[in-house]
Amino acid sequence: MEILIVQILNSIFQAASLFLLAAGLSLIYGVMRIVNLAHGNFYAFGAYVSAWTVGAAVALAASRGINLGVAGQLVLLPLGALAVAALGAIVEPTLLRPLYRRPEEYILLITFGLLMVLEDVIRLVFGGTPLTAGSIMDAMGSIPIGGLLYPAYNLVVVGVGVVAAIGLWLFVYRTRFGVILRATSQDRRMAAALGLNVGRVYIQAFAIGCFLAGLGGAVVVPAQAAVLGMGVDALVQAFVVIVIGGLGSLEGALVGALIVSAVRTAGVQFFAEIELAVLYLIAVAVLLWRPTGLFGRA
Amino acid sequence: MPTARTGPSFLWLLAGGVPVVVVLAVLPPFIGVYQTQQLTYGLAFAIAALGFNLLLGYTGLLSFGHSAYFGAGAYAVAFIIQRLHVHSLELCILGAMLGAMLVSALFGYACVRHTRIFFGILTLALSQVLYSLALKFFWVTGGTDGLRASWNGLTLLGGLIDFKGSGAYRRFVVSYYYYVLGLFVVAVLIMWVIVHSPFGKALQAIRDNETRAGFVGIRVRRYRWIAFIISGLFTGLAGALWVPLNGLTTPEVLYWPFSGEIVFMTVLGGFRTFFGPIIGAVTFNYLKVYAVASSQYWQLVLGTVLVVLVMLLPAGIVGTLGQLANKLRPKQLQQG
Amino acid sequence: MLEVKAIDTYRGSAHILNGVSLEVGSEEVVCLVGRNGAGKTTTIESIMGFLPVSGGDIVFNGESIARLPPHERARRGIGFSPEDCGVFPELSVDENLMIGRWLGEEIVRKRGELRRDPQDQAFAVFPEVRSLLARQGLHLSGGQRKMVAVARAMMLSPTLLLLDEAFEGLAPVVVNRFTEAVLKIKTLGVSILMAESHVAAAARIGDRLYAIDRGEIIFHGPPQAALSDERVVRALRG
Amino acid sequence: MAILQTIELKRYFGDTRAVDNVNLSVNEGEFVSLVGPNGAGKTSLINVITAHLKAGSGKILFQGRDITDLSVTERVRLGIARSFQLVNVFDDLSAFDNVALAIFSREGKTAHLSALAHRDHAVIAEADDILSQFGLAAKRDDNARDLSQGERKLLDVALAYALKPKLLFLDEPTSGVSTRNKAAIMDTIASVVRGRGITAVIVEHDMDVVFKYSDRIVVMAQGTVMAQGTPDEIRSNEQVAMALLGTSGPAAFDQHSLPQSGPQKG
Repeated sequence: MEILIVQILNSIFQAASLFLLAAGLSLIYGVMRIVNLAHGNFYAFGAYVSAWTVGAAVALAASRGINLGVAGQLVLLPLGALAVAALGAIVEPTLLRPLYRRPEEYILLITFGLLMVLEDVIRLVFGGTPLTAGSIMDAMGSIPIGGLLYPAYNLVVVGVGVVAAIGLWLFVYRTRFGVILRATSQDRRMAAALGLNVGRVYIQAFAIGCFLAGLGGAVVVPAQAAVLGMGVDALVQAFVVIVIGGLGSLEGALVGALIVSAVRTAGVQFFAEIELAVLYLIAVAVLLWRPTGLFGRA
Repeated sequence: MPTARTGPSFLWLLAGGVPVVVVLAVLPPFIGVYQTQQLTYGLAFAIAALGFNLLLGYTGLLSFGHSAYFGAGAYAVAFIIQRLHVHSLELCILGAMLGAMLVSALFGYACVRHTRIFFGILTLALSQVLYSLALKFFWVTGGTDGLRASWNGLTLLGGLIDFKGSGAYRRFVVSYYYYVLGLFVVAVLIMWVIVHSPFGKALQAIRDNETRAGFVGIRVRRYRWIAFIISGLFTGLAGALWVPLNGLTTPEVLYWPFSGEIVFMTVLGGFRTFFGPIIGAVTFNYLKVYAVASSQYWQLVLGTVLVVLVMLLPAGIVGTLGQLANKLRPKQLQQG
Repeated sequence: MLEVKAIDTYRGSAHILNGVSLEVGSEEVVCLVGRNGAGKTTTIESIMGFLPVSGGDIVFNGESIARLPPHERARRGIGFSPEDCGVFPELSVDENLMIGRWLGEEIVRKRGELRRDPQDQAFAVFPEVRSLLARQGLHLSGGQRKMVAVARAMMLSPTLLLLDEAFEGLAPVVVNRFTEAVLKIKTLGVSILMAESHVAAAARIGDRLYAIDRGEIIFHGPPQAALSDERVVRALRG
Repeated sequence: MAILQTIELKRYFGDTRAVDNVNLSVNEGEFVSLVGPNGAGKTSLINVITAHLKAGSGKILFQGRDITDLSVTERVRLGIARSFQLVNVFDDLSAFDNVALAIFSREGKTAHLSALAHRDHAVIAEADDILSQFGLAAKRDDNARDLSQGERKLLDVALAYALKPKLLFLDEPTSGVSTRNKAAIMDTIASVVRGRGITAVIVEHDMDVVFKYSDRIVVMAQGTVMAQGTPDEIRSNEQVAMALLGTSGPAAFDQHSLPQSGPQKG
């Protein structure tokens, strides 16, 4: 029983990060019809920046005899997400905007180029060794679940995931900016005719999508080290999520992330050999059955 | 009936192609083993890009999963050599083509129901099924270590050429170069005929206007599927030829960024031209080799080149040269 | 208030508008009539800024707007209801109107007309829309969609309204309702430029009329004169 | 004998009844015009008959055979071809390749991978012949995208014609074409189509054209067939005049007299 609870918690823990990643990808696609191949590397970049910031701050504080404490470290964690959002706000107007009038292959290629560049920029800046913000994990300790000990930080991530899902939903469906985002995604010409600066909406949407990717990376990094290549892996998983859930749908990203994480958690247990293959096959089955995913619209 | 231009004539292809092939044929003694090897890689990738471009350039489908067919070819060859102890490369290639055809027929059947971005994502997801299987079924595929496929047990042309004794490696590189060059020429000719056949025209029609293609009676989905399989076969052949040269195959060639590289080659050369992907593949191979050799941050270099190219040369190398030639031509007429 | 001066517009490589000139005065209803494909929608879209004009100029309230992006033109008080209505399908009618109202309130504030509420104006034109607020754009009928589109454009508190095929596909009863609405909008001090393929409907409602054929203005004058102009009648019929 | 019959054919879009209970019959060898105000459902009807749109309900019989569930290509193979109101050709192919493709497809040669398209002299000759019949010989090697609007319309029709259909639908073959060229284009189309004895259904707004070429005229309004008959019968039908021109009296069709009374849009 306890094992089951732990497994469920683990699966939700994974789903939280995956949801953030996929929601960002989906939001960008939904509003701008761009599939950002560099999205996974934005996620990795967020993870690295957060891990580095926390590590540096803890070291700096320690050298002055200060203990940052859990709260102090947690506050620093989202810095990675902010850095990625800033990066996104630079990338959209400079690299992507000039290509909107060209066939969509070109944007896909630009983001592929960006993926390669980011992969090495991360290596150049942070070096080849894994980075982690494990100090947070250690500082928070574990809580008992029945007879088992469960890391308290994982529960924080689960909490962040729930808050992010609800918050994002409220943001998109209940705020003025959400209305603007949805309107622009449905008919950008008409949005412009109603006085909305579509160019600015695009920057904002792209930056928010990047922020979500960065946040997805940031929340993981106290539990799992940031390593080279994590972005490329993450992207394919995010693809599976949105293929299952539906491109451009927030609900789809949530349900997709839960399904993918559940399958992976179960996979490790029961069919470790072919866990990934099963996941892809599920995605393919969904696409054949519902070409636009569970929640997608053509 | 006056026969005006209805397509590039075969003679024209020969006139342009024969000198290039002759130059390629006399090169090895002048450029040494290492460069011969690089050129062989370039030619193998060119076959892959040629196949890929049947989908992108001629059918209008951007696959992000061609690593699967390259990998299928590569793994099939390595498997046949290592596990079935077959030494004839022809048999290996036959097996590889069969493997690539199976995989592309299966994947293609699912993928051609979609177009545009969904097609791209689906091809990517499917290629990753293969990747994860290759990682996990290590007793077949060697897992992360991959499969070795050593050149020295191989025989070419049904046993006529083998590599034993002294200087064998050098002999292998040179004869393998000619072997690949020969297959490359055959592949180019076959692809040239395909894209200039009525079938090729039908593909271009589907690319241009899917709806109307249906209304002139073309079975759009079936034709896309056939194109997909042909494309997979070419790319699989490339994978098969690549393995003996590389000595082993690892899951890297099944991982999706390698699909990205195939896309890169094609766009670099120009996907709206027949020869673009060939030039692109050879160029890309050199770019990558030198980027890797000159900097540990080769992805940074390559990525930047890609971004700049897409921004500045959307038509690719060959496409841009063609545009330049077109721009110059009327001027010359005016001057003359 | 609006002067279109000899504009040329291309769609891709196709030259659609060839030196089109027209004027809309304040509180005037001007109709642009022509057959399908004559260039009516292209003219409206050029004025709204969706298509770049390659020659000529567009002047609105004394300012050249030909190089401004569409949202800047909207901000200067040009409302737009496109042929397909452009109602956001997955937004509620309320949200559809909201987007217009935000800008409308801004415009009204800027003009210092504090007493004027754009929402009241929109509902004055189409009170029916009030009962549709909770519905999704997707679930509106054709006529309702047209109403929402016009009401939304009125939310901007515009001084000029561009209506593309406002009567297209409407049942005869609803056509009368729309005729009333257009006249009502005029009494609110809003000028209207409407593209219309039905010359007789246009003649009933317009103060002045332009006829367009193959991207050129072939007639300009009072509507009744258009009905007796052979070129116009021929162009409209075939 | 009827080559085409629709039985209670329906297609709605939400509240809009685009095609509403249409029973249409077209006889072999006939030249039928489909007329009606914008939004009357003419194009929708053609779309349903050619499988561009799915039928909501009802049946379509072609040469007595039920084709309601057949796909676009299957109907094309049976001999139903069409042109489009908005030009729908292969923009990046030459005019010649456009027409040649239709011929290759008709002959089942698009399945050939190993033959060179530009070596098939029979197809080349036929494609060139069709191009010159449609007055496009001079534009043979130009990409379709670079042709003028009128030439593109002609190419669109030529594509359908090259399929040697038994039944040809032409959706506003002269819309968007300048008045000056309109008559010439219609003459070209009519002479080519009639010359082959192809059954044709044409959507056209220009009543001069309609009266001149049609054997029979079918008038649609609000998704239904409201009248049909010979040009003379239609010319004298008051109800039709109201629907088409918003005015009454047979004089409405006389190009020199003009509508005077108030309109009824519908």
